[in-house]
Amino acid sequence: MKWARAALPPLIVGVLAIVAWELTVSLGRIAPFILPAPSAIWNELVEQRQNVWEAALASGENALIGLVAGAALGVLVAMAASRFKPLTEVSIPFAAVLNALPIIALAPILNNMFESTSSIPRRLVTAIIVFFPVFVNTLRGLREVNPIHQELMHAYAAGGWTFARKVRLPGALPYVFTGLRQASSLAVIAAVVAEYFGGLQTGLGSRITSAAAFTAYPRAWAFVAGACLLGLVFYLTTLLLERLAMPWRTRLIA
Amino acid sequence: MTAVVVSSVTKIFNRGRTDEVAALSDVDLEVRDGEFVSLIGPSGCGKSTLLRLIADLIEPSTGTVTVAGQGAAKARKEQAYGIAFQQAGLFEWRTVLRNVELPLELRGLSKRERKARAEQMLALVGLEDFAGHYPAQLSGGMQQRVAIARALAVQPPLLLMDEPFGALDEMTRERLQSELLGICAKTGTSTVFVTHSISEAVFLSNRVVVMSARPGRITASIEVDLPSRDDAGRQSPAYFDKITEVRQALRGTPAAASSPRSSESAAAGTDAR
Amino acid sequence: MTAVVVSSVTKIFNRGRTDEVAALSDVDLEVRDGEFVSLIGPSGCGKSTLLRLIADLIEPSTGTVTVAGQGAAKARKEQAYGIAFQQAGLFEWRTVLRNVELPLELRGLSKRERKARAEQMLALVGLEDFAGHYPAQLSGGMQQRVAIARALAVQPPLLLMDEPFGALDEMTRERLQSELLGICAKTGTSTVFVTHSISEAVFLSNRVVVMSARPGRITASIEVDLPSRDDAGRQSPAYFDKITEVRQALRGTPAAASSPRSSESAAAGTDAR
Amino acid sequence: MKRFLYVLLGLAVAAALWEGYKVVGNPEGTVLFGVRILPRADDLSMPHLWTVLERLGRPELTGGRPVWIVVAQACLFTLGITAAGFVIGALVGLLLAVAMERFRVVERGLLPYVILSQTVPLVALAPLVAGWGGTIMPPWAVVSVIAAYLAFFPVAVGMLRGLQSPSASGVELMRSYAAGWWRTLVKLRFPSALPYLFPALRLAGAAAVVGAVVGEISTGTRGGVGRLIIEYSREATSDPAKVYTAMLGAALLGLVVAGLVSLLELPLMRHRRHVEVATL
Amino acid sequence: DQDSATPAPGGSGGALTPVKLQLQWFFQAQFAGYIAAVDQGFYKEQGLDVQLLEGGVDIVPQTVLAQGKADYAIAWVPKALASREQGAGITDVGQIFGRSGTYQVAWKDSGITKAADLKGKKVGNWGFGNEYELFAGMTKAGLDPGKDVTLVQQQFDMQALLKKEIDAAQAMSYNEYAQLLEAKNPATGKLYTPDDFSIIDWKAEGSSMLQDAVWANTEKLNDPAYQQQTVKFLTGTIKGWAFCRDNAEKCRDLVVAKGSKLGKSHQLWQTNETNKLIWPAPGGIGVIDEAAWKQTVDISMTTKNQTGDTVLTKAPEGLAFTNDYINQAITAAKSAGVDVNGTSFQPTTVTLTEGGA
Ligand SMILES: Nc1ncnc2c1ncn2[C@@H]1O[C@H](COP(=O)(O)OP(=O)(O)OP(=O)(O)O)[C@@H](O)[C@H]1O
Ligand SMILES: Nc1ncnc2c1ncn2[C@@H]1O[C@H](COP(=O)(O)OP(=O)(O)OP(=O)(O)O)[C@@H](O)[C@H]1O
Ligand SMILES: Cc1ncc(C[n+]2csc(CCO)c2C)c(N)n1
Ligand SMILES: [Mg+2]
Ligand SMILES: [Mg+2]
Repeated sequence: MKWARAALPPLIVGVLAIVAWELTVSLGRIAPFILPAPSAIWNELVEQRQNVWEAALASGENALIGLVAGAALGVLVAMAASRFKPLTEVSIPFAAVLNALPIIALAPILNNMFESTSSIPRRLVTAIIVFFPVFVNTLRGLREVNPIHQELMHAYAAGGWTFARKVRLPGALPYVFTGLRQASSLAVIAAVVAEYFGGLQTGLGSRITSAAAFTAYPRAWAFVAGACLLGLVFYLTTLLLERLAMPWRTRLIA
Repeated sequence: MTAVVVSSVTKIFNRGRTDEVAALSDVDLEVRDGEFVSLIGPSGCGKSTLLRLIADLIEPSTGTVTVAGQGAAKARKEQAYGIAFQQAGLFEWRTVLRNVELPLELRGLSKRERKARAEQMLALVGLEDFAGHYPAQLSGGMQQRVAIARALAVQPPLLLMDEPFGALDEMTRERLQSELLGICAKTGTSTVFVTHSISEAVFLSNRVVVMSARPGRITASIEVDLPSRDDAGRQSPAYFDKITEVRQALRGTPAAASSPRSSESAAAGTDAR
Repeated sequence: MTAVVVSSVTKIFNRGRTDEVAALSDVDLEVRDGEFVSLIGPSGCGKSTLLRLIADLIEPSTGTVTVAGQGAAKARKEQAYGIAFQQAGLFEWRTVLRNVELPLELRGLSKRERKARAEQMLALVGLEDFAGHYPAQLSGGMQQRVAIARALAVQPPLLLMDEPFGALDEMTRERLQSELLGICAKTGTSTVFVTHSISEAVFLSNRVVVMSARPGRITASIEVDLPSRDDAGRQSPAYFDKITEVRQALRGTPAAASSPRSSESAAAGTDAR
Repeated sequence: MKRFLYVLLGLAVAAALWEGYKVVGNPEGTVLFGVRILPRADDLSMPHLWTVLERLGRPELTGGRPVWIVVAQACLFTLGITAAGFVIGALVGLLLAVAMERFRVVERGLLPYVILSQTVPLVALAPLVAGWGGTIMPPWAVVSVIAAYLAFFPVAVGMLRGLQSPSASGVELMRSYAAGWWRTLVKLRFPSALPYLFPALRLAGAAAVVGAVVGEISTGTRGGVGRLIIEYSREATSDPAKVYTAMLGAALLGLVVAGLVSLLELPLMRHRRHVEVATL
Repeated sequence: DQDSATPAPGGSGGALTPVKLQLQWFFQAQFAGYIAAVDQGFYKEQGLDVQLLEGGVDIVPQTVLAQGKADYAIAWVPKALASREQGAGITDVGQIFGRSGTYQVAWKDSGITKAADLKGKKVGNWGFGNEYELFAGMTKAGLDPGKDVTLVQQQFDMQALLKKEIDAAQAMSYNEYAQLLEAKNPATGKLYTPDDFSIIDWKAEGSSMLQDAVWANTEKLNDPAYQQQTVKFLTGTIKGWAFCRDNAEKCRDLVVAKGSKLGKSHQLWQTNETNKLIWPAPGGIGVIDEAAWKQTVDISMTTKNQTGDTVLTKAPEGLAFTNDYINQAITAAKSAGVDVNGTSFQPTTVTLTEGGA
């Protein structure tokens, strides 16, 4: 009941949009080499499901590894930065600088620094992109310790490590997940777009460009749909993990 | 033995800087074993500072603080006191039971032991049925009861409370006051209790210590001896007399006398939210 | 004329859903011109709901609300009342003066007029020197005074206040109470005042309306007639008697009588923070 | 000011790490279990920083203009595209946020797709809009559209949170003044949303730069840094420092945009508390 | 520049007709003939004001043409045929490049000399539709491109091959191959030479496909005015390419002046190599050779890429190509004294300098 109420409006909008799209293409006689109809994309998706699945697995693996590595790094650096004040002062503006860079454009350089036959460069790009939101949010969480909790732990004569383990980390958890949520779909985009610039031709990105180069737009969009679904899976998985990790939270996404 | 001895204590924050504040000046205070002492005074007079000195959360600029016959630092390390604040300050990621267990955990008690003790404390504050709940599922009053149970968990000889009922509505507040009195009587705990409410101070205390601001000092110490500490007590003339006495002691402070607003506008700088 | 007439009002939230709440049941209330009426009762008894009905912020499920002889909706559109909440709710991006100007702005007064009026209101609450300050630079008590000035800016015949002093310490609170009384007397404003504090209700009001919860209804209406409303009044036996009378009226409510904790644990679901 | 020093310090540390690695690192990189876990340190992959700086001073092609002028001009061009994309994106985001705030149904129906829209890789989008250039808009505007597509998202989400941020009592206060939806928006919701808007704008600025750079590459628009990156990277074999000069330009562009957006908020955010927005 | 006042022979006099030509990529010598024809006024003579549109990663010239945003487009035949299958109404009216310039380059010492040698190797590949000659070659040699080799997305540079990350790299004779020869061999301090590499030339493997062609809008070809314009455009184009055959250095300068970031020696190399793909043109420049066309269509229909897709699912329908206009243009050019066969064409030897500068 509650689910239906939440799911209905987006569902209706989605169905309406797809119907409108289909009608525009078929009634407006728009050639498939300009904009393919949803039905054509669907047919391709069904036909290519094996390829879409395999490409999604390849891109998904890169995105996942990049996400895990970037998130782990983000949390670790945030922990270090929260312990040493000067490090915070340096790292915050520096992370902001890093975030302002068009990192995707780093891909060709990373390909040269590592090797374009491995997936390391694109995983690295993903990790760098993921790093920022996780780092910033975690650091904020770690620094925003409730002063009462601080005094309480002092009153209990708790040491630094105990304090970090029992208060700082669990207190920062909601923030970590806020960062992860943002990072999850970013990771997929980054992994797919990085395929643009080199590396193994196994993922969704190279499939999309390859199909698009042959004006096989329905096929290209079938792979795009795969990318969207992959992003959604990442996002929802993070949401689920968040639920599981924080049973005390009654509401998600404050 | 004396539960707390504060002698000639001065506390100056930010010494030598432009924003130096003399929070406490030459304060002496003794709390006898089993005694319930309230600290009352205008905002910024140093009540919390005094409490935190006793808890060894901050150190005095001059003077000494003794808790249960030993230095405040030693007392803290031995968890010789329990403490509670205006905000319950529960750990939202722990269940009610595990919140109460926390100080026991840090004392290194075994799992079984601390569970037993925590359950006992929850029973004391009447929340045994909520052990598995998370704080967010409780009302403000219930949260504050959990905080009290947590403060009592290590069965400390001394209880320090900084406006623990400040955020509650008056009716819940009165109920918790009665419960607190019952618990203190049962456990024989000495208590230092900071409050803004005259009636609360009078109802709870054996002695109300009145403070004044800038610099913070003790201006009066009023012994209270109500016929009974229950609803009847709240309606006794002795109760109303003491309320008037404390109010006058508060009004009598020079700061309040000079101008009706001066203390507040002066506070604007430090007290702003 | 009567300032407010509430007759046979019922308010049910979320009607027909699983989380239906009967917040008010068959409530009648009259506030005479110039009268100061306090609403008191346990948390969740519907005090705020009743106030918001008078303000036409929500609509009654059944029954009618009349303000200054006209429907509540019409009264709201004519800004026939001023309102203030527990949180001062000042707009932090406006100076004190411009906060007070806001309701006048929305009424379409000229710049000069509203500046003059706002300054006059600030003088009334004693904050003329802080006109150019931003809310964040003021203490809580001063912020609440600005909120009162804002509520009074359109010089409404009726003032609605929902625990305006609830977040302040008792001493600041007592000072503001006296000031509020002075202002109401000066302007002849009728007032409906929601509070949790028995002493506050008694000190301020011509009449204290006591409510009980689940469903919210009025259980008592106690006329108060203190010899004087100043420090002497606070020490008069009449004052203490009325406090006792209100306390008993509150205790006498079935919810509180049945079990010492029942109302609170029941509130956990809706009142949780 | 202090921040600026810290950034400089950070840059110095990064430079030291780069050169330090070149000294100690294996020119062929470190390979572990068949995976190159550390990058190659040879001059082809990681040119010396001074080589890059020196390359900036030399002409692009024999007899041509010095590289730094070419890069600076390209950055300026891309800055224009970014600015247009940023403005379009911010406006669209704002309008969406207002619509979503106004109608709960719109929020429920649209928000999931706003989020979903960002999972569509640019690679897929570019061919669709690439054709618009030269007909309904000048070719550079197509790149702006791509930039706007990335920029609108943080603004829409952040602004929605901001518009929804006023407390219930604030909204009730406006209702008590008989203020309608529009006046409540102007007097209450919009000012309340500013602390949410500016961090969102900063994210949008960064996104617009990425969109402009990638968009230039994909639509073959001439004149910007994106184009330079790809043209110079074709020469990475023989002139490795050259790509880095373009990268440096892109980095600078990102910083300038971030700086400009921060400047926007200076006059408006005085007397205001700062919040952090969580998009998504 | 040529005097623009020269009366246009075929032109209706007066105002020039604006014409847009969509190129496949950035300005480079691959398109020198068109650039020269604009610069030398060959199009103007024909009464045309030609505007050259640069390409990009996501610009598909034949789509731009089909959408009516350009009047003509340069595109590789298989890609354009694929777009035709998707409904793009386009026709090949002039097969400017008679030969394919795609190589697969390997190190000499790797022993890779033919497609079959690629088995089990890491093979660089551009994707973007430039991969089917490679796939056809491998398929012909009995390899499954999806399984028997590791395909690697190649970048715009040749670093991957130089660093031996991949065993064979895709290269255009006129571009990437030159990049290899512009790189310094760290061992000797000198540039690499052709002796360092071995080349698989798909022309030799029999898997080459037709490349740069001029495509026109099929529907508009019914319009006599467009027909005329097409002939004029092709005439100008022929003159342009003939000019570049005879004035390689001048063409190089024109391309460089267009703002290409590649160096002078590189562009000269590219001009020269491009000329080799056009000249000699026994049947006349731009005339579509039926055999080569058939080979292209056959490969397009049978060769599978790594996902099992072919370029075409069925034989091209309708007017996929026509020699009507190019033949008229050749006649016109011939009568203007242009050598349209270049029988005597001799490629020069271009010395590449480091970085192509
Ligand atoms: N950590 C600190 N640094 C600087 N000044 C402080 C600090 N803590 C307290 N002060 C100052 O010391 C004075 C006393 O503060 P304290 O908190 O003890 O007052 P209080 O009586 O508890 O007030 P309240 O009733 O508002 O809680 C105030 O002027 C306050 O601004
Ligand atoms: N908008 C609403 N939707 C649903 N239920 C509501 C709403 N507003 C109030 N209620 C419910 O109506 C009842 C009365 O609420 P109200 O806020 O009027 O109580 P109150 O007396 O003001 O309590 P408090 O002293 O805590 O402010 C409560 O049970 C509350 O949960
Ligand atoms: C990503 C990408 N790479 C290359 C080409 C174009 N392409 C066509 S021919 C050729 C070789 C000579 O430059 C190249 C590179 C493209 N369109 N997209
Ligand atoms: Mg305090
Ligand atoms: Mg209320």
